[in-house]
Amino acid sequence: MANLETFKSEATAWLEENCPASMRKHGGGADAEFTRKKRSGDSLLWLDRCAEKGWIAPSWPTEYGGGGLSTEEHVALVGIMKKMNIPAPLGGMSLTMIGPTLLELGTEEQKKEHLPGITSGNVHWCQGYSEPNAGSDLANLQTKAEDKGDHFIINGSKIWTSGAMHADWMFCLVRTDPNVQKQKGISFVLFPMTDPGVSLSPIKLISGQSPFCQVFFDNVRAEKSNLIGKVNEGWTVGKRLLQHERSSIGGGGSSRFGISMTLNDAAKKYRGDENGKIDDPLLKLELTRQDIDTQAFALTTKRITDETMSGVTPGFATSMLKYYGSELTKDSAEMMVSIMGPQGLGRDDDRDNFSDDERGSTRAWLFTKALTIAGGCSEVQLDIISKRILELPTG
Amino acid sequence: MANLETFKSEATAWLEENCPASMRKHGGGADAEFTRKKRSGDSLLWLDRCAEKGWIAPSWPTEYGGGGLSTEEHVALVGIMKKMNIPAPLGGMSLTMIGPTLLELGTEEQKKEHLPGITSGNVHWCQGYSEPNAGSDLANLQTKAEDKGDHFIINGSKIWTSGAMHADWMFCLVRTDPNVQKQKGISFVLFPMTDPGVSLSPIKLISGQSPFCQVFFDNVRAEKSNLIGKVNEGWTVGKRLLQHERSSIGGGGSSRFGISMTLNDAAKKYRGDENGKIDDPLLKLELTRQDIDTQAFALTTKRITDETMSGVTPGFATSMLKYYGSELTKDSAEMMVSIMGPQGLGRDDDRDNFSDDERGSTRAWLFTKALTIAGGCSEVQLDIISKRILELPTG
Amino acid sequence: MPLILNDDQKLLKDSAKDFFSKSMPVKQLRQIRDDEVTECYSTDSWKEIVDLGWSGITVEEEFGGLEFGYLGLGVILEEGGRTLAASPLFSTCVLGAAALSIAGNQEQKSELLPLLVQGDLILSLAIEEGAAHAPQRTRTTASKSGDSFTINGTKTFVLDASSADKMIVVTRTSGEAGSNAGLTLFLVDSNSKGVSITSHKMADSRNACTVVFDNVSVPAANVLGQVDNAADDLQDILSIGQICISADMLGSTREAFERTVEYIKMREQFDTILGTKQALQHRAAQLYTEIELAKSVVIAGLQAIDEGQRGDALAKTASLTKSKVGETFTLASSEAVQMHGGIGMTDEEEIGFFLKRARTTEHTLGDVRYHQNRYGDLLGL
Amino acid sequence: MPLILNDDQKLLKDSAKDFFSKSMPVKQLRQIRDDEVTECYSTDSWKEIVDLGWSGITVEEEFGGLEFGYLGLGVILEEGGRTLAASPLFSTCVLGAAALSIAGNQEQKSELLPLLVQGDLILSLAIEEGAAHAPQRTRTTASKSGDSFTINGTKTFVLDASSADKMIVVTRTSGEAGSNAGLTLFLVDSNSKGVSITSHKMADSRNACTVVFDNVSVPAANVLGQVDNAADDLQDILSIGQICISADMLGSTREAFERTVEYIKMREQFDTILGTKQALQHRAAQLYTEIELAKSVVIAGLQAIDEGQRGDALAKTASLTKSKVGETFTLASSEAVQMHGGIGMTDEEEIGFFLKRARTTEHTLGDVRYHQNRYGDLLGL
Repeated sequence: MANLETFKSEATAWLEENCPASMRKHGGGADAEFTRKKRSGDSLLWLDRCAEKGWIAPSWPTEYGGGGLSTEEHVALVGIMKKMNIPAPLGGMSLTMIGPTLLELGTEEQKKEHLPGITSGNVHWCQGYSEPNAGSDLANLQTKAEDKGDHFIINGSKIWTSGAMHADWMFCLVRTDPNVQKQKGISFVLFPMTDPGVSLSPIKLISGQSPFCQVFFDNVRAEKSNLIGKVNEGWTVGKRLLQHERSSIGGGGSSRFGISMTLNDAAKKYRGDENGKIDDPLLKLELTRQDIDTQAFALTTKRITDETMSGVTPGFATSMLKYYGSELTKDSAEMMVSIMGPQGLGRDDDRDNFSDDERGSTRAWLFTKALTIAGGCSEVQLDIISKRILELPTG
Repeated sequence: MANLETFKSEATAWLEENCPASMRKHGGGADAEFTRKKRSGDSLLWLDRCAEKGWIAPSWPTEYGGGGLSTEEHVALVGIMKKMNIPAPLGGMSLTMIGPTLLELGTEEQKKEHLPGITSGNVHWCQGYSEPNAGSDLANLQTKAEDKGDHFIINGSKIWTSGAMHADWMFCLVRTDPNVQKQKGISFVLFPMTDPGVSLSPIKLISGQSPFCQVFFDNVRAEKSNLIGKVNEGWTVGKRLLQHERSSIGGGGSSRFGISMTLNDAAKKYRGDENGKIDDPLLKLELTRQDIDTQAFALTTKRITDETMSGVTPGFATSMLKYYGSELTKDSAEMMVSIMGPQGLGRDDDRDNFSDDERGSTRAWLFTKALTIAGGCSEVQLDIISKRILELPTG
Repeated sequence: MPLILNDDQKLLKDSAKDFFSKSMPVKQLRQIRDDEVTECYSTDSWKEIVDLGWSGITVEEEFGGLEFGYLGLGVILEEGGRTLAASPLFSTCVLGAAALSIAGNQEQKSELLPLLVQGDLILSLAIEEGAAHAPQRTRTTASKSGDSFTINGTKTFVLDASSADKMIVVTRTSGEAGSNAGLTLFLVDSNSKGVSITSHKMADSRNACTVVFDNVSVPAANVLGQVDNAADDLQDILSIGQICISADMLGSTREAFERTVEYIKMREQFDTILGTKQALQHRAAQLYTEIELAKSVVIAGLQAIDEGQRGDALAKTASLTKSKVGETFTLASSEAVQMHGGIGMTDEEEIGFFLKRARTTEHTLGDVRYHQNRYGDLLGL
Repeated sequence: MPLILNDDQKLLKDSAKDFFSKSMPVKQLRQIRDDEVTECYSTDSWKEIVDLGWSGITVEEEFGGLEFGYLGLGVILEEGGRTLAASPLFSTCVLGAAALSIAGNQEQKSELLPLLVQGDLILSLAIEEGAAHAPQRTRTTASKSGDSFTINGTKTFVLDASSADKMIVVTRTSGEAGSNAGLTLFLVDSNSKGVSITSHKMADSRNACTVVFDNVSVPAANVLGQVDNAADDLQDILSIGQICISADMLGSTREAFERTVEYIKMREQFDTILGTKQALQHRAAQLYTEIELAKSVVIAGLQAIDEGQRGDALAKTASLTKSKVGETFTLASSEAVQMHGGIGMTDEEEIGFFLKRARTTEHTLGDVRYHQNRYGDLLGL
């Protein structure tokens, strides 16, 4: 363990020196999903320094621009950063979804082509999974890819594409064989969003924001060299990737909405007496229970990570984490606006009367309703738990 | 309304004079399910006086020994008795289930034969519905009745027969045609429990009590004159009777277990400070919510009764009342033992260390677990609500 | 009293259902929001409501009202809740009219109630000062100087203040924040010197304002009720308000639920109609049961007002009603969005309006926490 | 520390599973109940446990123990919980051993811990005085007279007191009921003059006693820890007890859940296997998730003890653990009975034993209410 201790003290020193002070506060990670070209100032500086150090993706191999850290070192680094209140330099599905999938299932050429774009903070990816009217029934997809020898020509549409307006590339499930059972005949392809056949239509949400698009494909070209896995076997790749997605959606937190307060802080501010003491017994109880559930869930995430590191396959445990984590985050966001009372219920564009924290909380409240719907809704996760883990029979 | 006021003052005067003081306390209705021959003292006196007045079944026609009261008068009488803390002279399924069913569907001869036994407090009925392994799937019954001209010969077994050891007669669902869809081919018959072919085996419950029996039939004789409805159409009669059962199981209360305290009283006694003030905020909240739900449910029962009296058919609302009422009673019993702490968890036979209230609460806690299982379990009621009321489709 | 509507009330309910669904559907609210209408309601629709006589439904005949009672007002509010109809009905004809009827003297009533009934007086109750509903913690002061009072303080979440002619302002004339003694109600002209009103856009597309009183001078004749002793009157006004807003919430709850049931009856996923899924069926059935309970507490609450229940008894009824309905509306609107899935997350689908409305009404005159805590106190626990 | 068992702990878990399922299955508990065994446990089985060395699993080697830590003890308790194994392990080797280790002086430890490890000393903690767990409200007094103390008072729900050689008695030597200051722990021989022990039959077929102390004279040498200042030691002893009983409860919870899942996999109704019903599936999946959380807080709690966490930090961990596990066991055992249907209501089926055990362990060292209230206080809310 001596080496790990050395690593920890070196990491602490490096972070102390390189992470700009303005990033080291709650909400400092607000830009986490933006690539280099959308950033400026300290946020850009922090991204660049991490890219150089390899710490955008600390555990990926150095040959692709990662940090080459062991799992223990990576866990230690995350712990140190959390303690120092330092945000991850980059977040989003490039790192959490397509990256790990390429590392696991991509060819050497594919890794070399795509991973450095991620680890340098230059390339942003979006996901082409859901389709209009398919809902949680992902496999029921209609976007068609026609085999043209060295490439495919794609026509159709995807919906709920997060960050499509900022994305450089898309990873996409397409139908390459319409004449077989729906889970078969699907392929997993990558193509650039700059293709002239790609067009976008933003979807306005109940939160007033439009973070998602419907994406239309009109003869879009995807090279065969960018096919992950075999033709017609993309469903397996897609499902593997979803397991990464589940653990990441399950987590989440308030910082991405730019909220600088914890629930307990907010309760003291909005509902406390002069000393911040909360004299509403019911509110105190709700905060207590939320804290207990949050701690228990954090311990569970840790336990399952530890089990995985000790060689146990997590399997469908990700469904449990996704289910509980997304419900918990949703409840937490609901509780935040409920604590703020009317101040938590302003309209998004009313900057005069509602503070950034308040508007952020309102947005988070409405946006987090999607967490239990997207990425396989809670009901689907419960179906998976009951069938795959508990092995309850199908009717 | 002048007549109703007269009725009220006369009823009050009669009750004041005729109901023995020992009956007018919480728990005074403990004998309510016993017929004359099991009673003595004030409990017998009260039964006899009511029988004479016709107030064992106040709203039944006087020709069968009832009180002949109008619905308004009956409602008023129940209200007065509640206010005066006077228990009903008789309870149980003779009055709430087979009586109303005979009044509605029996022939004149059948009414004349069976109703006076109930209104005089002499005859106790039990129900032969459930069978071993059938659970909530009532229609899946195997007890066979063979047509012998003027009578049937019955062979088979019933389970969960409440009060079979005290019963004089049974109303029973039997299979008269095994070769049709299971809901068809069922008949509804009555026969005396004194038949030599009837034998009983008590079922010991988790509460330590044995209020139910398994009942075995070995060539038991049921007269055809005691067939209610037509042969092979007993399922309709049986279902009608169940609607009466549902509203009665949904209700229930603590008094039948001989508990002399309300939840709030118990909380003050077991958990309060010197002044009975409860300084446990969580307990206070639980009591508040239970009280709110109880009030809201009582208002709902009243509203649906009022709607029925104004001509609206209650229909499947009884499923809602049964579902919610049984869950509420179960929760209330659970809360009672939880308030009493270890004193609420004595073994039933330990009379030295646990008071009657405590032992009654432990029994009620364990026994009320059956309320959401028997008479169509909660899951079946929710199925009925979703299919019959909400008209959600079947898969 | 039986917990049912009489024939006149049933007729009124049918008229209200017809009016709101035709003249004030949910899409009217969307239009008002998108058009950035200042009042956040349609003045034309408000005029129609006045013409139907509904502005005076609880007001005594001697002041030009219909004297039809709160059960009558309740069915109008419930049907309005179904279409999320935005109007000053709640601020003016529930809170304003109740304040005048309960606390006003004969002169104030004869002068103002007829104007209110005719739609010529919009009233607004200025009570809240922070995130939590807590009248006894009022800090806005009114200090006497000669024949007038000077008001200083800030009120928040003042519904419809942007279009109000007068405000009923809860102030403290004596005592400490936290005490019920020392509260006084004032009628204050909105255009008085020193009053500044900032209009907010709320998530539910309604209007609420922050109102600052900076040395606002009000004649003593504008005191509503007794100086220092408004607490009892105020409690009754608020109880009536809590029960009436519950009627409004009940309508929205029922509509959100019915739309959801209809949606899952037709939506297909994995080649199956969603509504055939037993897990959803049971959740729908449980929600149905909760709504049945909510219906009962609302009709019982309205009846209690009509039967003259007042004071702590009415406060307990009001807390029963608003806590039960509040929980149910929150649950029903959350389940509605979840069961609508992705489509429910879009602004294009109307179900999101119900979710937002659930949360603002939740904070109107006390949230579930406030009412459960108070109910427990009133139970003597 | 990773939240997993090491290889030695895994081996121990396998041995424990094997031992309890073979030697102490649920039917042993039924037999003990039906035979009206006074101690409410099998002395033969207890001897086997001692022979396996488990009585000394947390005790330091210098006192004859295995010094294997609380994570080791936890897996034994969990596996014992699966079969509802009744033994003095909790009262003696958790509470008793922790009290001696934390509060005992060198002499007391050297004398008593070896006896405890060898199975020759049964201990029992006499702490409760009413329905609610509330150590600071202790009213049992100990007054000093010369070289000894005189104890007066009544203790309730004293686990295994009927077979205890000595009791550890929580008394008040000064201060008012409600204050943490003034508490003192005593070691009292069960056969002392003035001690009367009444054995109770509890619903879970275990033993608990009411112990009356009537002018019981105890030498000053029997004070465990410091006079008047036992509060901190007591808090640590109780935290350890709360986490350990949670491990026991977790085992019972998992067993009840697994039996239920197996039952609905085979039970048929309406010509359908119950386990195919989606509403039951979702409830089972939610319960599974809660149990996963319960597993995490138990292992983290045991680890915290082993890592030397003490004081308020350990109390907060203990409240997290016991409240989460308590809620889960209550839910799991209630769902188990409901899903077993009528058969679950019969004494013949074993599932009812889990329901009863859930409620007595719920009241052992603080119910969910106590722990949620305390956790909130420790959060500084």
